[in-house]
Amino acid sequence: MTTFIGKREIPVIIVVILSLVMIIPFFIVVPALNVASTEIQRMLVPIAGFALILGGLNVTLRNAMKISKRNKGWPFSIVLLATFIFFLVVTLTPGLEMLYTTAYVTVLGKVNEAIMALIAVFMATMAYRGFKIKSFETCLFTLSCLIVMIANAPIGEAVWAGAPDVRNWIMDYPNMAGMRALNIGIALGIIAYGIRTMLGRERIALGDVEVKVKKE
Amino acid sequence: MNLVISGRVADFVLFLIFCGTILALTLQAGRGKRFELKKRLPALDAISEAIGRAVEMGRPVHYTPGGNPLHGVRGTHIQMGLVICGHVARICARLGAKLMVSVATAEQIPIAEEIYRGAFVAESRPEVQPDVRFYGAGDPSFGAGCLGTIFRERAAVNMIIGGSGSDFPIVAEGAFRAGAFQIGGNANVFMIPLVVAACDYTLIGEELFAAGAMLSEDATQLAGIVANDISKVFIVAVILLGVVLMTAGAPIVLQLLKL
Amino acid sequence: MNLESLQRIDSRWIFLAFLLAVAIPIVNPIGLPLKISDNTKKVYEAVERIPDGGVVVLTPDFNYDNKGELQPMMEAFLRHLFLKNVKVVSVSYYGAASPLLMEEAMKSVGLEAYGKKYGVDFVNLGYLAGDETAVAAFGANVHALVKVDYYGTSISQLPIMERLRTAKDIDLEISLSAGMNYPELYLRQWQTTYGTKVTGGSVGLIYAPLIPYISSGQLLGYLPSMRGTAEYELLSRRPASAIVGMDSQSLVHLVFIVAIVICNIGVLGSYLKSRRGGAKI
Amino acid sequence: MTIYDVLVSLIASGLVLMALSFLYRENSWFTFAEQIVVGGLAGYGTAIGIRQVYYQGLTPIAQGMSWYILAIILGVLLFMGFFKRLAWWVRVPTAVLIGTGIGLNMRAGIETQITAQLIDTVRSISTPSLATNVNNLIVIIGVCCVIMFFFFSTETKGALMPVSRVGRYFLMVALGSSFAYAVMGRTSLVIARFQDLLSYPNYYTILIAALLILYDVLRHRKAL
Repeated sequence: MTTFIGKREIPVIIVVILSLVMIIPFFIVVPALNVASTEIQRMLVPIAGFALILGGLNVTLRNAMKISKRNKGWPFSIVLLATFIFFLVVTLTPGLEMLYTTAYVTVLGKVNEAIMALIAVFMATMAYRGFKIKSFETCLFTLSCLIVMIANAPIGEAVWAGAPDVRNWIMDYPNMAGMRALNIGIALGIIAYGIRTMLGRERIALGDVEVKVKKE
Repeated sequence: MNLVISGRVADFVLFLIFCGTILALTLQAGRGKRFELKKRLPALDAISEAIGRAVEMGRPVHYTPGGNPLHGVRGTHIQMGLVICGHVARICARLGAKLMVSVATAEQIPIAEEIYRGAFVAESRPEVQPDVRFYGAGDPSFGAGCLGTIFRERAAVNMIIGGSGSDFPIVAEGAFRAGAFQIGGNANVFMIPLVVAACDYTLIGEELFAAGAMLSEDATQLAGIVANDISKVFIVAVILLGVVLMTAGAPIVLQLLKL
Repeated sequence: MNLESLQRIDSRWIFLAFLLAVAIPIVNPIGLPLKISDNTKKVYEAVERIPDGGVVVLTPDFNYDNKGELQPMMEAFLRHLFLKNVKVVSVSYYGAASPLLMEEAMKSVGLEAYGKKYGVDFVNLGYLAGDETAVAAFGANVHALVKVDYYGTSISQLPIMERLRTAKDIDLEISLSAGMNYPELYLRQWQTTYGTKVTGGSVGLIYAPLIPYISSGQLLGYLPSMRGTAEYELLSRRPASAIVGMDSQSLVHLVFIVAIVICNIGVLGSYLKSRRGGAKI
Repeated sequence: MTIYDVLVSLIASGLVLMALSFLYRENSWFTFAEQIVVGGLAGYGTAIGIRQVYYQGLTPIAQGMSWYILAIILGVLLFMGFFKRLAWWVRVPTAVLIGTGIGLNMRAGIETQITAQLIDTVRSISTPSLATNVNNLIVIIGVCCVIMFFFFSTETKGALMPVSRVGRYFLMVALGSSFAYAVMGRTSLVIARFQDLLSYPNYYTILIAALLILYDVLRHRKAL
């Protein structure tokens, strides 16, 4: 234990104070802390706003660098920068609401949805590669997935009338039991991690990479 | 006068028990008691192995802690992702691998750069500039950006450890197509099934939180994991006791938990 | 034939099968049968049981990422609600994009087609920042929290808002949610305090964890994703995009099932080969 | 439909197809769409960030809530990463975010993830209905075994071995069935996209895309 408060302890002290301010009013009646915890959460909004600006700066700088160095694929960076400026201006300038709606809702919204749609398609190959029966465990993994899929497909009920009942049973009992225990474990893990950080033992997330890494 | 908010008495007592166990064991470890974990997580051994292979192939390593705000509902998952990122960065620095870190939310950028720089400095390679990439706020742009990066840079290893959300399948598929070895870690119950289906090695649920302590090999951190094991035995005991009493017609434990 | 190679089909064939399974029923609807579940009936009855002239709060808590799943659901609810004599108040706690989605839904449903008027039968209050605190404040006193609607009109000029002062006045809360905490927010803030009835629907990903709330009766049924929407459209006899989508859903699930089965035939193939050859896998 | 609408619609569906073209193979069209999405969302995000700082950071200060100056200072500290000698200071705002996150996660975890779950797990196995008894028993065994599966401090052998194994079985069933539920939701997004793509005038773009892919397939076949 260090006896003095150095530069390295400042982040840890901040973490301790803030997490206690969040936790204590959740359990104990302390009106003042309650107000403080909601107020702090509201104050995080402008901080997150600054972070978003920083993000924009990061993206533009990296791509500007790419263009100036004529790195591979630099013309694409011009496209990116143009889109960036266009959306920045259109969103902020008053009086451009029509253009904003067209650009954001009609065009960008649809492309976003298309990227999200890729997820579903990729899940097909993920299922194709991931559900290989090689042991009893993978057999359970695959079979439970297949049964629930058959029951979820509208056509499945026409083929096997009992499928929804089996699915409901799986979801209500074994699935719930498994998920519940996972949740309990995760909550315990979070508590352990939180205390580790509050005691100043786990400092990597605070930017301090000075722990012993195991040797091969 | 009520001191503890009504309806949260049981929560508070349980919270104190769990925290107390962890604190007690951590103090013991601080006094020099050794704690050892017997169970190995294969995914952790796979990390340095995979990075070694990436160096042999001369291809980069891609790491992402996933996309959620640090202070949000799954903030600790991301923080854990950053912690493991620190360990991964050190291994990369030691073995001489090129590391790319993609972050999904903007407030992770500065701290990820700090961790990246710190890890390379700690392994006496201060000349390496942090390679932290950000692709705009939002799952679609993060997914698309990651996909492009992994594919164009031909990453040999892809690690998605932390709290990735719906962008996970896109990143995982991109990595598969680029022929990358995948290590996934997640504590988001909705995403764990996909992680298990897609990755070669996985850290699911509590394993994610234990992994940081295991990688550090710090006795005081390991003590927390051991303490959690004691808490688990306690929880199972509470459940079993409750069930026995309930079956005998006395729902005492249930009433206590609802306090 | 070499069964083993079935494990290594080029993923592009799977993508193609997937896309065809989606596209064919859209061009040429098949009309596969659909059984209506009790859960959907519960939601339908909850809406049917709203008293004449009652107030419904509809909360679209999703954005463009989940539009495909929840927009048809929102439209199905609106079509059903406008057939009845109820006041619909739309407000979102999720994000700035949600009111825009509401606007789009109104465009496709058409307020005039049902003889309803904006400000009298329907109002869009836009997005309220602050998550749980905002939900609690809205429940305690709507007029203290909200001053203007989405279009900047003062709510004192909107006759519909005279009917809605606190969460006690809400006859039914319909939550369309892309995140698990949203229905929980309304249960915690409105139901426990004011006894508000809560129903709605969510994306498929978060549906399973909500099942306990349905079985305990806190949620009056809850629609899972497009499947629930299709059943709801069928029940309210207003078929729209979700029913057409259900054919695609069926075929897509079939593609998944066939892909998994084919891969496992491949696994069986390599197992048989290793037994015949005496080599280890 | 006016010409303007048709044009906007064609641009949107063109970009959608470019994004989907990754399914065929990595190509420049996809990279183009990717840059548009990244640039667009980054620009939009920056605009939102400026608005957040203005309305939720500077406006409260103007209204007399002077403690919001602290939030502004913390926000500015995030930019210190650009200056090598001051880079250390980014840890301060990050610590604020991390501290809040830890506090919120710990308190949410204990209530929703532990106590509420325990309450529902403590069930009677002597109800009049045999089926309920069996099902309740399954839940109890499942929860206990999966909890013990995540046990790190001792080796899984002896009495712990069967418990841990049963826990693993339960976990596998749970994960498999959850996967199936995720499929249903995500597919709706593809369906919505295609309903859009297959309507007037967007199907013309599909035709063009199909021709491009066909050309690419034939070209590569010749090369083989």
